[in-house]
Amino acid sequence: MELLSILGCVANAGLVLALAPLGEGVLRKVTARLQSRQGPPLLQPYFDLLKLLGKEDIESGETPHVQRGAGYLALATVLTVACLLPLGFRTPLTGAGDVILLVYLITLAGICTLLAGWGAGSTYALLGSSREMMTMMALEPLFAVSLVAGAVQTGSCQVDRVLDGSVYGAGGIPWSGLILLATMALAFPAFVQRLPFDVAEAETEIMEGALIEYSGPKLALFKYAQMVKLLVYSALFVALFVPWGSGWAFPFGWLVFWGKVLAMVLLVTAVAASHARYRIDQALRHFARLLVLAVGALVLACYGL
Amino acid sequence: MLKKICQKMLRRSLWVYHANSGGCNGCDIEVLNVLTPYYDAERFGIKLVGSPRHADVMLCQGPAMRSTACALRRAYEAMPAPKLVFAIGSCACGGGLWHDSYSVLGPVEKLLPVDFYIPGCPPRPEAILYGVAAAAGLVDKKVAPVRFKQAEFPIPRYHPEHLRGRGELVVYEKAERV
Amino acid sequence: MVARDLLNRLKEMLGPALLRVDTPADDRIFIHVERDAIRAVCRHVFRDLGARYVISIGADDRPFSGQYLVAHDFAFDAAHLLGSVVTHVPEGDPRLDSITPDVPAANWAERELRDLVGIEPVGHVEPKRLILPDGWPEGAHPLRKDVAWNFVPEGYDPERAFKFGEPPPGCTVVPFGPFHPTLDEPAHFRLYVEGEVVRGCEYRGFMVHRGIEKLAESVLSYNDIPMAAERICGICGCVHNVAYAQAVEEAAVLRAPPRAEYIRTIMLEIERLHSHLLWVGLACHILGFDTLFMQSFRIREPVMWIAEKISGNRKTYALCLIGGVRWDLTLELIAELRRVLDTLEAEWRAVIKAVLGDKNVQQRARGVGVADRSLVQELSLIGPVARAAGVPLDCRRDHPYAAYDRVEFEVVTHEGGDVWARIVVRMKEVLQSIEIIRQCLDKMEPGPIQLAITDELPVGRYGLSSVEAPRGESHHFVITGENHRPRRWRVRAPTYQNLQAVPAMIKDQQLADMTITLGSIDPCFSCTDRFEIVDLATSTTRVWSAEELARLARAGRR
Amino acid sequence: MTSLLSKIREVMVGWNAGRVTLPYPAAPAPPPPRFRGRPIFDATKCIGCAGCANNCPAREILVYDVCQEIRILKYLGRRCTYCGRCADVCPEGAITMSGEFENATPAIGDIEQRLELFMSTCQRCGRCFTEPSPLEQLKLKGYRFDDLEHDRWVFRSQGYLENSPVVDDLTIELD
Repeated sequence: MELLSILGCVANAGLVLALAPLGEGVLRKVTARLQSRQGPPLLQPYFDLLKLLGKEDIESGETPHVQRGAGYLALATVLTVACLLPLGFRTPLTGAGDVILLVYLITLAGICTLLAGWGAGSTYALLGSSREMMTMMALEPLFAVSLVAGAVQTGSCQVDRVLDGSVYGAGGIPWSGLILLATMALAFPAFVQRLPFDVAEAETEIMEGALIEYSGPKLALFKYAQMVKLLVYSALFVALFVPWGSGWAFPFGWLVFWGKVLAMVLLVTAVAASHARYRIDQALRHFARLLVLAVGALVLACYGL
Repeated sequence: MLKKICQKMLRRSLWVYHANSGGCNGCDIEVLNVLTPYYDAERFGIKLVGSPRHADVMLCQGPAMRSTACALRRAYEAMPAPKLVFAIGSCACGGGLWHDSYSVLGPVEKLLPVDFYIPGCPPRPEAILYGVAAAAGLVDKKVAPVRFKQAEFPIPRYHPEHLRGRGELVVYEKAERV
Repeated sequence: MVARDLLNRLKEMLGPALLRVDTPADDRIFIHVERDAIRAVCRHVFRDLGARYVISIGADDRPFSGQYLVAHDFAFDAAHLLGSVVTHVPEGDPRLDSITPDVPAANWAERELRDLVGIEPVGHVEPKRLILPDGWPEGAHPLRKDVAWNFVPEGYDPERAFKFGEPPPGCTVVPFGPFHPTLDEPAHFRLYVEGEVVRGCEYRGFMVHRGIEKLAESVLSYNDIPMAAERICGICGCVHNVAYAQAVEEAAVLRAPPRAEYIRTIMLEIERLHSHLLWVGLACHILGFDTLFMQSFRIREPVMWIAEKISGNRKTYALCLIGGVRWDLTLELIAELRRVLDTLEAEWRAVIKAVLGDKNVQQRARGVGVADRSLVQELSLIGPVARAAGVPLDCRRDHPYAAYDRVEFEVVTHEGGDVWARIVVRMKEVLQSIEIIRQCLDKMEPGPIQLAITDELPVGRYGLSSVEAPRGESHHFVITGENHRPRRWRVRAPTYQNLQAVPAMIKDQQLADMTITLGSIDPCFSCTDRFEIVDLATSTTRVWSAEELARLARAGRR
Repeated sequence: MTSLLSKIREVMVGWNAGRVTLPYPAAPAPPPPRFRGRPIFDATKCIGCAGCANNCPAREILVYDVCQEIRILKYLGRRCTYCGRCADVCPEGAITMSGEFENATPAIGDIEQRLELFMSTCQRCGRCFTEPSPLEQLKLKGYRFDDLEHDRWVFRSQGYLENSPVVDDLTIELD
């Protein structure tokens, strides 16, 4: 059992690490198609990462230790999340954590960006950090509410129970689940830090914010973490809100699962390609509205709807 | 090992940082144009980045100016190795019309080691693509210096010393060389 | 009010201080006044007569008259009149009453006088360095006639940094520039930010000052300058090219053949087309909306191709010489131009329809960077910025040049004066430009495109020319001179005026709106700085302390 | 709702256009006939009149007389603005604006063109050159002595030479 879950973890992490740049590649290719151009090769993100890994690493920030730590932590956090997820199979770390842990891990991923900005210490990095902090504070409750709604439905805080049972545990039309699905879909680009909610890095405003001071391998770590995030959060979203079809026998269930993840990536792409970036206050207002909706859904869930 | 892979990958993934140190904007817009649908530099992995720390290539446009010299220098120093500098346009390549003006230092090569020159005022987007492709070794360089030297003077010089003979037949001795 | 009325009024008001008035044409007036009367005259012209301030020109006239020359240009838009208030300043006492307290729009122009010619504006509100590099010593003035174009004074210190003012209390400093991804050109804004709100800013630009005017008066010749002029700006180069040629032609009393005028009009409008499409693209890019950025560049590309086919280059057309143009339009080119315009119009209408309903873009653009009517009047803002505030200013109609008096078009205005209004104005102007080009193509008749000039151009004459660039009025002032080059050539690019309004426009706005506000005036620093930030990661001043950051976070939570 | 509709419209604008990317480096992209690419100097036609040098806004065509008979004409290329004025004013048509735009090079000297011309002396005036069009009769700049070693342009006209040591740091003999 122990060995199996370790193997599962390794497999999950490896799978995510191997596929994440491909997801990014799909995103870039489809964006290019929407913009009537040819676009980079699908494998472009792999090239980018490999190149970044070999580049000089300039340690220019205020606190290099924090900077270095933040990079590793960012990637490690999302990989841990990956271990808690069923990527087409069962969750590798069954019973090892509950949804509270998941919420904390997601928060930790945001904190890494924060640390990155603080470690760098330049004005734009700090601006990016402060924006990241604001977004985090708005998003965290939203995510927590959706997980708690699931927990309420299934009566358990175990990750796999919540995910398995999903938020559609109730009989009849799962209103609360559908509302949560809608709110989370609207907030999803923010979780993966894509347009129109990439206020914390906003290339044309504050020049990639917290990452401005990073170069070479450390930048690669952050970029990698971001790509993995896209994939892992898509998988999480799929597991939580679009569970239909995942329970089928091996090749079908697996295919359906990854098909849905791909659909999520495409959704993110379409939204990113057709929206202008929100200002930080507009983004926060947007999240606040969604939070109200989500809380409403939670109330519904409590009544078993 | 990583260094080697990086060298190899640099050809397929060039992140550029464009620094206009004081040009007229024409080259900037052409560089932007290279990213747009008709030319789409992204298919070669070229991406515009906002911070010199992320960049592999610095595209210099405009001459080296007195007022931006320090900033340009610092931007170059902020780039992680291996780094390249491309000079785009006549201003960056040779200082432009104002190469000797009071507030201009001259071509950017006075401040930074330039690896590749893409002349033009402004260069066509194709020219920029060609330049980048040439720098990546995808296409061959086409220009070579032209030197024309007249080996012999084309017009005979009738110098009395070279005239031989007398009477009706006068031979100019060096005529065959003309 | 025509020139004669103006003349009578000034006579009455000034008496003996009025030295001479020249009206070389119905739409031009040069008022020569005593030095001491300059401030009163300018106040009268600006405040009482409602003229729009254009620019101040300082020239070193010592080799010819032993004095410095200063001219303040004004435009009477309703009366279709361009005027200049000229005065002379004695060599020994290069001081002149500043007009900035009365005419706030003259702020930069007078600081420039001080920098380049060395005429001290007495009573200026902000007598700081504007143009010359930071290390340039005081007292060295490159535009004086006794120094060469490549003159670098002793005591030039490349290490010296500019002294900025103190930030307001409670604010942090965010440097913006000199290299920033949304600024294609170097310029430095020092923003004073409280939380995410900009409380003020200080501008230190003019990093693209290349000394073009000095070059023109010392080494180039009349027909070289058009090439230098169009490199003032890479986007609206043709505007400067035409404006310069027109200014010299006016001074020399020449007139380009009609076909040349039509070709100039067509090329100017082609330039407006590509510039506006470019701007819409860039604005979207600044807002993070890359799809529309790509689309407007895609739609723009055929315009660039046709420009390349007509003139031989995509941007720098090298169009004008004195007395005509260099490239003629053949029948095939005309047919192709029409085809390009048709597809452009269809595609652009689709884009306009889509964008006008786009709430997401409007959210970012409405109520942002507002420049209302009073600001427009006070700072003499021009072009789309003025038109977006509902002020119908358009040189093409107010001061017709080239063939604009023979075509019909509408001056597009919009209400609100915010970024959104500017987007709407620019998008609709594209359609007007297409109409203008079509009319020109219809009306154009065969004929010569270049005037045969056999005599030398007269010396010491003044020429004014205003051309409506995509960004607003571009104004050129020329004094003809010896050695086949002008004695003084002064360029006022549209951004020069509009940029002065940016500090007022961004005050109390979100930091995130800074870039789009600046972008919305379509800044062209190379234009502005002609003759003459990313703040690099390493050079940013570390000014935020941990407490401040914590406070910031709290502010964010609220 | 209208916003969503406009979003779809915006996306459709791009979608309708299809993929427009040109294959450029793989397939050639010939410039239009009037394109002003690299000027090509034809040494067999050049009479060494230096009209191009006098009309170059970038002042990058340098002319230097080694002796009475040999004139060196050097086109630097590096700061050429491709305005085509040199081709316009050449009385012999020795300069053509070619369609070459693929001029990128790792060494800027590659764009250089250097002509060493033999000048025969006109018995009457020393040097002869007729201006091609009436416009060119706007007189040319003062005679110049260029510094080929330093790719520098030296101006010897009125005004700026006598009292400006910055410019006049070359000691060049007048004919």
